[in-house]
Amino acid sequence: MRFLAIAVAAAVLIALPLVTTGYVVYLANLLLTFTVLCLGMHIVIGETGQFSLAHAAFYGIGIYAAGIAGTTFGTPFPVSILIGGLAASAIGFVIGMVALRMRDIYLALATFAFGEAMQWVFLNWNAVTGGPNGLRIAPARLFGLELVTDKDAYPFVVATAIAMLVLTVIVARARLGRSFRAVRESEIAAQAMGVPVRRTKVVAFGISAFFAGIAGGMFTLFSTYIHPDSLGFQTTILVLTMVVVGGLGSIGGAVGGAIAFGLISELLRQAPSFQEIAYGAILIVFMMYAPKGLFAFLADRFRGARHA
Amino acid sequence: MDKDLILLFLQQGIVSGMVVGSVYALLALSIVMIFKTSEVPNFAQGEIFMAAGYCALFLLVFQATPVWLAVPLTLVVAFAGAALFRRVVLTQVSRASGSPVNLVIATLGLSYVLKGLVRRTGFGDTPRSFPALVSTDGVMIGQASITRLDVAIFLTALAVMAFLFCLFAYTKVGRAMRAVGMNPKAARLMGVDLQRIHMLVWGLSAVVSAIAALLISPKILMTAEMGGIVTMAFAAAIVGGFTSLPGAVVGGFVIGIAENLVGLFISSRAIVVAPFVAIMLVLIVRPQGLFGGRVAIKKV
Amino acid sequence: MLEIRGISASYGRIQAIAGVTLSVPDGAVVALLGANGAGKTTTLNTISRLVPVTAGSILFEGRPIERASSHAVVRAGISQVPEGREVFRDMSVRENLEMGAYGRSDRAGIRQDIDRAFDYFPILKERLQQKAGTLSGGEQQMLVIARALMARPRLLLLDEPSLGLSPVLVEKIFAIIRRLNADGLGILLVEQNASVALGASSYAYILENGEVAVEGRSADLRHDDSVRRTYIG
Amino acid sequence: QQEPGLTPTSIKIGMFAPLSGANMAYGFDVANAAKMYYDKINKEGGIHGRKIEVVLEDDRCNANDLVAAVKKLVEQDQVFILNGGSCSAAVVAAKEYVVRNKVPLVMLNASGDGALYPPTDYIFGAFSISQYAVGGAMIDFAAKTLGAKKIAYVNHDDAYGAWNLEGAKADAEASKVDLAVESVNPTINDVTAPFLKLRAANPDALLIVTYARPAALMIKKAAEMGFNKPIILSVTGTANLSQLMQNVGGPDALKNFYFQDVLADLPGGPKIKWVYDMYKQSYPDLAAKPDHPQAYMPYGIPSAMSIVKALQAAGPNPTREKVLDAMKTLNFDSGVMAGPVVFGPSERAANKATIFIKFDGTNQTLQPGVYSSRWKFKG
Amino acid sequence: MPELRTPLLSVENLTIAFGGLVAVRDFSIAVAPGTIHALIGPNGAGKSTTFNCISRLYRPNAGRILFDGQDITRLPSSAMAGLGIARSFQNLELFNELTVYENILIGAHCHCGASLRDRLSARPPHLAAEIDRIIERTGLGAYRETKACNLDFGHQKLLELARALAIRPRLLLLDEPAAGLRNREIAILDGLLTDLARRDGLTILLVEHVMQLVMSISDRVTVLNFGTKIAEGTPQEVKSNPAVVEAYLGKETALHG
Ligand SMILES: Nc1ncnc2c1ncn2[C@@H]1O[C@H](COP(=O)(O)OP(=O)(O)OP(=O)(O)O)[C@@H](O)[C@H]1O
Ligand SMILES: Nc1ncnc2c1ncn2[C@@H]1O[C@H](COP(=O)(O)OP(=O)(O)OP(=O)(O)O)[C@@H](O)[C@H]1O
Ligand SMILES: [Mg+2]
Ligand SMILES: [Mg+2]
Repeated sequence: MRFLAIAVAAAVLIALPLVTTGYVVYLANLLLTFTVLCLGMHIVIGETGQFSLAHAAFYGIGIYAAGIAGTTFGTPFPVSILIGGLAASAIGFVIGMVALRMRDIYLALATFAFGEAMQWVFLNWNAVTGGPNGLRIAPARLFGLELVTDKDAYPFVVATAIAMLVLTVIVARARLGRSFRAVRESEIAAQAMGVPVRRTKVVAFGISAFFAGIAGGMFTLFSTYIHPDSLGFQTTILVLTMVVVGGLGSIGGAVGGAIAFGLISELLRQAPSFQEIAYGAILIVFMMYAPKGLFAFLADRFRGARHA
Repeated sequence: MDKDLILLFLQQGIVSGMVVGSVYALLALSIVMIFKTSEVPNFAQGEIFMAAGYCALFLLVFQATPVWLAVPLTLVVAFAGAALFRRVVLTQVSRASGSPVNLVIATLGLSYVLKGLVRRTGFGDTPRSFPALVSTDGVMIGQASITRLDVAIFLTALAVMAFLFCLFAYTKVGRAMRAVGMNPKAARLMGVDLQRIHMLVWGLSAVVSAIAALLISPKILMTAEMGGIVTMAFAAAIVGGFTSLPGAVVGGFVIGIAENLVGLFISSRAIVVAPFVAIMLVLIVRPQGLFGGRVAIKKV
Repeated sequence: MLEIRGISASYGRIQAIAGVTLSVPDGAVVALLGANGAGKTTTLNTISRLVPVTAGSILFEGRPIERASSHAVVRAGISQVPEGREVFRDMSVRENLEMGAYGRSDRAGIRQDIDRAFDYFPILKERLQQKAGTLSGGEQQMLVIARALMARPRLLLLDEPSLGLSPVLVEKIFAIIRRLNADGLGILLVEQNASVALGASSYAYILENGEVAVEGRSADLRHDDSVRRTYIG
Repeated sequence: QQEPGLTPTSIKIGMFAPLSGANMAYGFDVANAAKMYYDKINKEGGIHGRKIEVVLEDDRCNANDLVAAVKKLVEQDQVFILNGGSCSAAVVAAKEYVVRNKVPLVMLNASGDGALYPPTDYIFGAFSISQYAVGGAMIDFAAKTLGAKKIAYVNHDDAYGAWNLEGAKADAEASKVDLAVESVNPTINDVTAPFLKLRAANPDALLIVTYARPAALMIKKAAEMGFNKPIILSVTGTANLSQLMQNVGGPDALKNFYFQDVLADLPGGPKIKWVYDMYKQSYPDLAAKPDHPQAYMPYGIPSAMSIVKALQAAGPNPTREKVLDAMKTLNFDSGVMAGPVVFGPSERAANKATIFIKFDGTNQTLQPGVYSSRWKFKG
Repeated sequence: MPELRTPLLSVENLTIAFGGLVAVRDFSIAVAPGTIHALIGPNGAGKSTTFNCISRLYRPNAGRILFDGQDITRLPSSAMAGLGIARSFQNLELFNELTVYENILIGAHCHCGASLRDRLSARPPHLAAEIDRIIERTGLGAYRETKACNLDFGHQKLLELARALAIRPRLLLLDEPAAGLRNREIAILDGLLTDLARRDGLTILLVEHVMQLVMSISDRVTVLNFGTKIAEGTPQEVKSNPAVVEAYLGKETALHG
């Protein structure tokens, strides 16, 4: 069953650029980028039970860092992506250390405030980010190779996304992942089991920022322009929605949510006049009738069908 | 900058800040109410506020309904709509999962639906206001000039806060509202009708938001996007500790004043970021907010 | 006063109780015993309507309540002392007690009953303004019992009331139970300590894997060796 | 090699605009206007026998969605030419892509200066007006006609604001006037601070270059605080004048008030009546709704006209290159806008002309003259 | 003679107050290695509070806590497991959404091995045998893959104990482990705790109200009332101490329990 799913996914990923247009590949690139954002969100919310509403900010830091590295200093793109991830996680660690003195709702709101403040910084730090004029991003380079089209970028986007997925699985299965979940379930008990709660939370926060930064780096592989408008709270909420709709707390949910929701959102562009209503209604209906997420819902149906 | 100017700026900045802060405060009160009883930050509060405003606009301006009828009608609609949403949608959501995040996402869904509906009416494109319910003649406070409407907004925020405070602290229903938030299972065992309490809370909170909308459409103008102001209300609630009603009001003032003082003494560009910097400062100094009780270590 | 006929309840796919039938006669103390996980708590929760029943019926004083809402059940006169010390953590002891009287509006009576609670558990009076969440385990247990009595129920469902109480207090709790029963209160008692429970009750049911395995007069069960060996241990 | 989107009987135009969400007001009816103009051309027989086929996409005014829409139109729908973009920051995101793929992009009503300067061979825009010209013309008018020496200027803190301020600064320098600038966020709720600061500079005129909502808040605040110098509102904030009057609390606030416009006539004036009539005829259902047509609707016409003109000029066997060449030499009066559409070898912004109108709450009085900016792009 | 050996845990002059309420006052206790030491007392006497001080959840106002000669009064709570101090919670603090197995695995957090493979593995092989043994000893075998929140109360209490054992503690602090258990399970617990102390050499500090357990397994009993020590000695000594009977045991329990 799982093997089948992986095989199908692999076949789709390989076939995609061969049978479709650059438009579809662009969507795929974007969705894979959001998948990595969702994985980062999953680590902090799904695994550790902490809220981070600054995801778009870390994503932005990743984009600007990777974009500037590649465009101004001509670093090869694997390095740029890594710079994006490291820059975001460095700031994530610092913010985490300050913010994690707070609990639940306060933490959520403090990160929210940080996200908003960061967007303002993107908009006003003209010298670095280009401010309201946005930042042009040169095509990604690696030695002689230059990624110009979406199809050029696609293999690398896919590879990065898969690497991050594998990394998520490893982290979740490992001792670190267990300590994340312990913190999520009971901080007091986790402490008594020898889990340093605060440090664990900071690490989760930093890793999640790292993922967001890497996603930012991925974005620079196939995009030529970034504007602070795309880095606001809306984006964080979109990622959160994807994670919840896919199924909070499971890696499959995070991936599936990103893809399903990205597609829904793209399809809704075809029905502009009812778009917002439809979007809202989908969220509501999902929460009412498939609260464990799309994938749990489908799996249940599937199982039910087999039993019947 | 000379001294007189600084003095004038300070006075006007603080007084105007308190007025806009009152608006934030009213919305923050709506948010805090719901949060106290269900641990759900209601992401649709801004849109409930917006939709209530459009409801009043429609009645007052386009149907020419007299004020004495339009105002209560709006409040009733707001109450009923919110209570119904709580009853029909959120009941099912919490029955299905119980995770607060799911409830939050459902409120997010509501916010999109309301925005979409208002836009469908076609009234949402132009910023609008309806005639002020209170006269807008000027009043001087020191060197600061504001309007009677501003004073009314300020007093309303205080009155609503006092009302809610008494409700929560001193009445049986209010106690039940808190109990439901703390331990729903035990509350049911006490004979509390969870549904009714939740509907009541949502209804009341929508009414508070509707009052805010009625008062301030001349102040900030109505657009389909006006719900975005809820960000400031969240900021106010956070600064105030998120579960404290007086905190919400003081938080509103702090944010309003911070916006103005930052705008006056630092830069107009920084106005938007002022509330968030204020949040971060407050939370760094006092992680539980100004009025939040001490973050007690859980007793085991 | 309480008649349960063949009720079943499940959590998702797990069936917790299946076809439990039991009754509490007017003003009687009935014990419900059984191993850990036998379904005792679930049975009480179906009566309080916290867990939906999938089959069977529950009659309280002749009226069916298996479809009623939990608050209606409380109004009808059934209070539960839940396991796990479900206090309102951030409310003071006084407020917790007042919540117990939620369905009542006779101020004088409530005040009287609060005094009675202090009579039973003097320590609560000393802790009046303390937040319930910071009480000691036993203090919380006392509070939960006192709170349930604030509703002036006619039937009291007790889920392991002696849990975590000092031996003196256990004695006292059972003395209180006897006193309340003498005043006409019906009691359905879930209790791990079988000999104590059988001593305090007139009739008893023993649950096993969600079904009633044995029932009988408490005095008989107490002296039945096979029952002792198999179920009470 | 076959040009995409072209058959003997049809020519495919890819349009994109915000058709949903918060920014719908900036593009929905603008796209409708362009569409109805294409319909008119089709009814008249099309272009060299080809009927125009429109594919319309929602770009949500958001960079990611806009790029998706553009890529879909170009790669999936294989359109011949792109006609879209109502939001400046978002449309700039498509710049590299269309240039690299050599697809002509004719914007709808986005000023889009960020994609027009430095000029490329493929992108044309500012059919409503270039933001540089908006800011410059405001200063020009205030200095020349009102004789202002010290000018208070409020703009947005976004790309729009940055561009119009640059134009304003160029003209301020040329006219030797002092500028006191406050940049505010479009979502501002309380304009007390920027207003007090501007008033403290003791200006001869207050120029407001913002959207309608902040503009109304500013005018209202000025009235409340007894400010009696002239107030001039840029075209960005003039969407609905009667509503503006109500929003500022009545005509008292408009005692000394002017607004900028880029249409050829007063709103509702005879010169542009045909556009509104055509709209009513084409979209009777929409026209019956409140607030429709949306204020910027007419801006869609000149952009469609330009495409039609360029296609006609490119002859019966058009290629993208031929059309682009024709675009570069366009010079015609649309009859809709205050100034003609003029492109040139290094000029990609269609309109730079504005008019000013005095408004007291009921009467509109056209001020003589057409104003523009002295700002020049320095490569 | 346990008293002669240096204590594994000694609490010296511990005092902690909440607002005006002094929950524990000038309390000292020494727990000899390898013994089961019970701490009993009326409800609200300060037993759990003492535990919370030892496991560093509360910061005492005065006094010292020594573990194996080392002063741990200022160490962070999460360092306790590493030292070998494990505890259970009277009101349950389980990892509710995780399975029984995972709960226990997190108990073994400090023993996840140094090799990368052990650290990355979802079910570290080097722990498998140990965890199996713990599950078997605590009678949770049928519930390995059950989520903790879906267990009944009694089994949740056992899981608390199992998880604490996975820490491989030298000192086990048990807060009411028998609450909610039936006689039969109490008998099993009795055997298990004795076994742990006698065979595995664990030191156990036990807070419990089930006298039948306390009296049967404890080497020593300390009685706390209103935050101060009122008696200490062997179970027999304590049981016949009139002050203890008065404050805590009650006449009936003293006679039969
Ligand atoms: N929320 C739940 N979800 C799933 N299963 C549950 C849930 N609560 C209880 N169960 C299961 O239902 C069965 C009956 O549980 P119940 O709590 O009624 O037992 P009990 O007799 O009260 O036991 P104890 O004496 O230990 O409290 C048990 O097997 C338990 O695992
Ligand atoms: N965080 C706190 N704030 C205020 N009072 C507290 C706090 N923690 C404990 N107390 C008080 O300190 C006293 C001792 O509590 P503790 O929990 O230690 O009792 P205990 O001996 O464990 O009793 P039990 O056997 O009932 O669990 C109690 O009266 C309790 O109300
Ligand atoms: Mg039970
Ligand atoms: Mg205790």
